[in-house]
Amino acid sequence: MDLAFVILVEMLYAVASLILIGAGLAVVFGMMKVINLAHGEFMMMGGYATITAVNLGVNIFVAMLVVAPLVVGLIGLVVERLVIRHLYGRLVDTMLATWGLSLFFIGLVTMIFGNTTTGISTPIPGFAVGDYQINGYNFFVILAAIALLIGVLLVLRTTRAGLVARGAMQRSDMAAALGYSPDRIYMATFFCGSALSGLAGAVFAPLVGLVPTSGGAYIAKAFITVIAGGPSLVAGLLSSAGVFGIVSQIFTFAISPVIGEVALLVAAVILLRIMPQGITGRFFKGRL
Amino acid sequence: MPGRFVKDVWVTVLVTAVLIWIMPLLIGTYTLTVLVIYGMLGLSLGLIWGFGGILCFGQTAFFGLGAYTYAIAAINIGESTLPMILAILVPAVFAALLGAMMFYGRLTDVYLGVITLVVTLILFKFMNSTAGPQYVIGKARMGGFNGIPGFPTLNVPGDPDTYIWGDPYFYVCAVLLALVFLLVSALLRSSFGRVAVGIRENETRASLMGYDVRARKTVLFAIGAAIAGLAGALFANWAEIVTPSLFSLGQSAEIIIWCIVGGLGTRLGPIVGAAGLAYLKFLLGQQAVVDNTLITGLILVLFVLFLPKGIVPALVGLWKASFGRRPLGRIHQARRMRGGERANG
Amino acid sequence: MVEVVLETVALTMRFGGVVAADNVNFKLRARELRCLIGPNGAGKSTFFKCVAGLQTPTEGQVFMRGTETTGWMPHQIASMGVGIKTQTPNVMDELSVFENIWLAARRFHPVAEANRKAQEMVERLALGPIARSTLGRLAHGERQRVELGLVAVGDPWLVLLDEPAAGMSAEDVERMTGIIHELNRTAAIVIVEHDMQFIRSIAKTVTVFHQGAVLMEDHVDRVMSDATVRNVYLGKKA
Amino acid sequence: MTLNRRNFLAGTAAMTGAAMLPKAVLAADAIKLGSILDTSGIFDAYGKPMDMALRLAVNELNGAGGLLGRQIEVVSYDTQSDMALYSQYAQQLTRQDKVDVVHGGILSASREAIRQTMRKNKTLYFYNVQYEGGVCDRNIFCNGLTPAQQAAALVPWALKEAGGKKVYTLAADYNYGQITARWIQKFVEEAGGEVVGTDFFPLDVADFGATIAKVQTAAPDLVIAPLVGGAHLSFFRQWAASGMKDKIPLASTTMGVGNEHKVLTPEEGNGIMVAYSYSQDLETAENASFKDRWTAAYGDPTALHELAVSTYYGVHTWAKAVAQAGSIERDAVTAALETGISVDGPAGKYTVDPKTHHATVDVHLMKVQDHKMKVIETLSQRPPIDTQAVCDLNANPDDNTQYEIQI
Repeated sequence: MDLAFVILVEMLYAVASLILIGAGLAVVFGMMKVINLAHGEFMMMGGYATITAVNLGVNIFVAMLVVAPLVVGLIGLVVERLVIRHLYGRLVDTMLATWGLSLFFIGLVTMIFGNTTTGISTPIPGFAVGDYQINGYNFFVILAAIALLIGVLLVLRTTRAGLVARGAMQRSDMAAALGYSPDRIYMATFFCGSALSGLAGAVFAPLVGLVPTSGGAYIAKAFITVIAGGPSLVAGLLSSAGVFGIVSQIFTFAISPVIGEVALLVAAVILLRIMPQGITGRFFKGRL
Repeated sequence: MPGRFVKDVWVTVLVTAVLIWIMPLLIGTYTLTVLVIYGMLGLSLGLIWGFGGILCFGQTAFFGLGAYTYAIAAINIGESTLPMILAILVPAVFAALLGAMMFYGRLTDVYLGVITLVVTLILFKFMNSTAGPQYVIGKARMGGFNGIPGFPTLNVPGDPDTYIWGDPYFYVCAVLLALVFLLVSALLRSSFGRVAVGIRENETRASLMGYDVRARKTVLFAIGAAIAGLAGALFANWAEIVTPSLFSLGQSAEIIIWCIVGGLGTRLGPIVGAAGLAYLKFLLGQQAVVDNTLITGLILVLFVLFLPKGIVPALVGLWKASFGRRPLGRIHQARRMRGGERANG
Repeated sequence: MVEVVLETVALTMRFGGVVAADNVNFKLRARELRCLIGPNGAGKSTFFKCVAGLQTPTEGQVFMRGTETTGWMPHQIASMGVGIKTQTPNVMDELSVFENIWLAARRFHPVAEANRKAQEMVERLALGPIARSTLGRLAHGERQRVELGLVAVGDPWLVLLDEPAAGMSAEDVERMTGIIHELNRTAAIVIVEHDMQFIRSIAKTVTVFHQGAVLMEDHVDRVMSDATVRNVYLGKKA
Repeated sequence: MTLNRRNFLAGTAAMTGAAMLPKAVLAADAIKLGSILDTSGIFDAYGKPMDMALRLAVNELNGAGGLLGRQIEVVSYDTQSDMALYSQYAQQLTRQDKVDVVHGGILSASREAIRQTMRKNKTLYFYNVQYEGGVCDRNIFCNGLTPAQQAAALVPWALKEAGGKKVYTLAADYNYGQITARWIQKFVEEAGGEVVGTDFFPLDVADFGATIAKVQTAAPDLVIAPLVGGAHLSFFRQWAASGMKDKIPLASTTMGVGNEHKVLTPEEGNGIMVAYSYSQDLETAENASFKDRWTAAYGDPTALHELAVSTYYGVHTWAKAVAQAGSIERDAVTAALETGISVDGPAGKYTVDPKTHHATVDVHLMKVQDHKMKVIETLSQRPPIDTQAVCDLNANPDDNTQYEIQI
C-alpha cells in the first residue's frame, strides 16, 4: 500500500517534470511556430542563475521563482531581438539558428563557470510514508507544474494579453488586424517562453548536478512532449506529459530506468504514427 | 539528357583527379580521409533533404548503423567485402521500413523530424546500454558506451590478409565519394530524381499527377540511408572503433549544419560544407583561447542569418549572374517559408 | 448509350455533426461537360474532393468507368487517366514550366515521348516564351494555364477542375475556355465554379448543390432562370 | 578558468619563447611529448586539470634542466570530447609531429581509439586514468586505479562500517560500471555478504526517484553506487533529499573523481565511503608541496583530482625511465620501466607493475566530511590484481588485447 502511494507520487512527479520541461518550448512553439532548440540551454542557464543567486545570499525560493525566470527571460529577449525576429515564418531556419545558439551558450557558460559540476541542495526535507522515505521536493515540483498550468490557462482565458495571444495562435495576421503589432507580441511571447524555461531549469537545479551541457538532457524530451501534445497549449502539454510520464515510470519500476526511457521514446513514435498532428490535433481540437 | 550526364562524368573525374593529387600536399591524408567520409555523409542528407524535401534529424542513425553493421559483421566474418555490402544494405532496409512507417502515415515536416530524432535517440540509448555480456552478436560484443574496437579493417576483396590503410585507403575513399557523387548525379537526372524534386516542390500536385508519393519518398529515403551506411562503414574502417557517439544528437545536428552551410539543393554544397566544417573543427582543436563549442554555434547562427542558402549556391549565384541559366530545382527561401506555414495547419 | 465514366452512389461526407455532402447520386457520361454550382458551403468542393481522392467519403461509393474507387488515394485515381486541378493552384514553384508539364507527361509516357508531349503542350498553350521560367515567378493567370496544361498532357478521359477561372483576367478566361473545349473532345469534364459568366459561356448541363445535396440538375439556361436557384443564391429559403 | 590559463601562460614564458625559435633547431633539440585530451566539450572537467597537471610536470622537469640535457616540448591537441578527433590527432602526433611519447585519453573508448595507432607507429603511450582494467599491450602503461584495486579495499571496509550483509549496487551503465559491479559482487560474497539487487543507469539518467523507492523495497544494509558524471550526481542529492542518507550508508568507487563531493552539501555528502589513490585532503608533506606548486602555476587548486595527479605521475614515471635508460628510444624506455620503477609524489608511491604495465599504488579509505575527504585508513601498495589475473607481458610480450576479466 505504501509502495503504491510512492509509485503514484513518482508518476505524478514524472508527469509534472515533463510539463515543466515542455512549458517554455510549448509557449514559443504554440504561439510563434518557432522551435527553440536552445530551450535546454535556457533551462541550464536558469539553473546557473539560481545557484549564483543562492550563493550570493538570495533566498532559494526567490532565486528559483523570481531571479531565474527574469534573468533567462531577459536573455531570451536579447536573443529574440538579435536573431529570432529575422527568421519568423522560417521554421527550419529558426531551428538551426537556435541550435547554433544552444552551442554558443554551452561554450559561453563553460567559459564563465567552468565545466565542473555545481548544484544546491533541496530546500525541503524528505518524509516518511509508512516504511518508505520520499523526496519532499517532489511535491514542490508537482505543485509548481499545477500552478504553471493554471497560471497559463488563467492568463490566456481572462486577460487582454491572453486574448490577443489566443488570436495570434489561431491566425498570426489576426492580432495585426486587431491593431497589435505582431513584432511586440512575438517579443513578449519569447520573453514569457524563455522565462518559463528559466523557471523550469531553476526548479530542477536542486535535484541535479549542473554542468554547462545539462541542457542536452532536456531538449529531446521537451521537443517530443510538445510535438506529441499538438497545437493546444495546456491540453496538449498535459495529455502528452501524462502519457509519457506514466509510461516511462511504469517501465522504470517494472524493469529498469533504461527501458523506462526507451519506452517513452517508443510511445512517442507510436503516438505520432497514430496521430500525426499530435494528441490535441486529434482530440480537444481548438481548445487551449 | 545523356549528353549532359556524360559531361558531368568528365568534369567529376577530372576534378576528383586534380583534388586527389593536390589535397594530400596541403592536408595529411589521414585527416583528408575523414573529410571525404563526412562529405559522403553530408551528401546523403543533401540528397534526401535538398532534393527530396525530407528533413531527417537522424541521418546519423544510418551512419551509425552502417558503422556498427560493418564492425559486427567484420568480427564475425573475418574479412571486409561482405561486411561492406551489409553495411550498405542494413541501413537501407532499416530506412525503408522506417520511411514506410512515416510516409504511409502521412507524417510531414516537424513530425517527421521528431520521429527521426526519436529513433536516433532510441538507437543511441540502446547502444549505450549494451555494456553487459548478454549483448553479443555472433562473436562480437556490443560494448555499450565504450563501443567495439579491434575489428578487421578493409582488405583487398578476396584477399583477407592484404589490408588497405594509410594513403591507399584515402584513395579508395576519394574514389568511392566520386562514384557516389556520380550515382547521385545520375539519379537526379533520371526521371526518378526529377519526380523526387517535383515531390519536394508540391506533394499534392505530384500525387494528382499520378505519382505514388509515399513509395517514392520511401525509396529516396532508403537510398540516402544506403549512402550514409557506406560512409559509416568507411568511417569504422578509418577510426578502427565504433562507439554510440555515432548516434548522438550532436553528430546528427552536425550533418544538418554541413548541409545548411554548404548549401541545400546542390550536390556539391553538403560535401563542401561537411569537409570544410570538419576541417575547421580539426583546426580549432589546436587552439585553446576560445571555447570551440562557442565558435561552432556562432558560425551556425551567422550562416542562418546572413547566408541562409549556403556557400555553394551563393558562389553559383555569383557565377550565374554573369553566365548561363539557373540550375535545375534549387531549394529556395520561399520553400522553407511554406514549410513553416504548413506547420501552422 | 454512352458509357458512364463517373458515378457516385449515395455519397455522404460528415465532419463531426456537419453534413457537407448528403446522399449525392451523380452520373457523368463520356465527353460530357458538367458544371457544379452552388453558394459557398453547398458541398460542391467536398463532393469534388471525395471524387478526386483528396478526402474519403463517410458513406457511399464512387465509380469510375465501372471500377469502384471509393477511398482510393489521389495518385491511384490520377493513374487511371483522370486529370485533376484543385482550387488553389497546385504547381511546383521552383521548377520551370517545361519541367512541370514534363513531370505530368512522364507519368504516362517514356522519356522521349514525354519530352515530345511536353513540348507540344507548351506550344499548344502558347507558353513557349516562358517555358524556362520557374512557376514561382509567373502571374496568376499563367500559373492557372500551366496547371491546366499539366492536367491535359496526360490525355485524360475524365477531368476534374475546381474553380479554374478564379481570379483570372477576361482574356485569360477566354483562352481557358478554348482549352477546356479542346479537352472536352476526348474527355468528360467536371467543373466546380462560382463565376456565372464563365459557366454561361461554357456549360451545357449544370448540377446545383445546396446544403450538401443536389438541388437540381438541368440545362444551364433552365437552371439560370429557375426561381429556386435564384433564391438559393440570394440566400432566401428554398 | 580563463584567468588561470593566462597566469599559466605568463608563468611559462620560457616555453613560449622556445616556441618562437626556428623550427629546425627546436626539432633537433627538444624531446616531444604529445598530449591528447578533451579540454573542451562534455568531458573537460576531467581533461582540463589533466592538461594542467601534465604541463606542471613538464615545467618542473624543464626547470630542473630538462631530460638528458634536452628541453621537453609539449605538443597538445584538444579533442573536444569527440571520438573521431582522437583518431585524427593520434595520427597527427605520431606521423606529422613524430613525438617521442604520448600521454592522454580519458574515456576507455578514446584510449581504444588511439592505442592501436600508437602501437603501429611504435610510439610509447601512457594512459593515466582510472578505468575498467584488462588492457594488455606492451606499448601502453596505465597508472589509474582498476576496479579490483578499489573494490577489494572498499567493500570489506564499507560492509564492516555498515554492520550488515545485504548490499544494493547502483552502477553506471557502461563497461566500467558493469565490471565494477561484478567485482563488488565478488568481494561482497567473499566478505560473507549478499548482493540483493543491481541496477545500471545510462550516463544521462538524472531522475532516481523510482530507483530510491525500489532500493527501499529491497531494504539493504549498504548501497554501493559507482555512478558517474553530472547527471548521476543527482542520485546522491535525491537520496539525501528523501531522507535516506541516515538510514542506509552509501559507498562509491567513483563519487569524487571529478570532485563531486565539493558540490554536495555536507548534509548530502557526509559519510559517503570511498577509496582512492589520491585526495586533495591527504595530509602529507608531498601533497602540501604539490598543492603549493599547483597554486603557484594556476592559482586555486580546487579543480585538482585523482586523474590529474595520475597524469602528473605518468609524466614523472616516464621521465624517470628516460633518465634511467639514458635514451628516449621506445624499447630502451620500456625496458627501464619494466624494472619496476617507482615514483613518490602527492599520493604516495606509484610503482610500475612489470607484468601488466599497470600500477601498484596506495589506496586510501576515506569518508566525505564537509566537502573534504577524511582519510580513515591507508592501504599501502595495492597491486592491480584484476589485470594481473589475465595479463602477463613477461610471458606474452606480443599480447595486444583488452581482456574482459572473468570473475
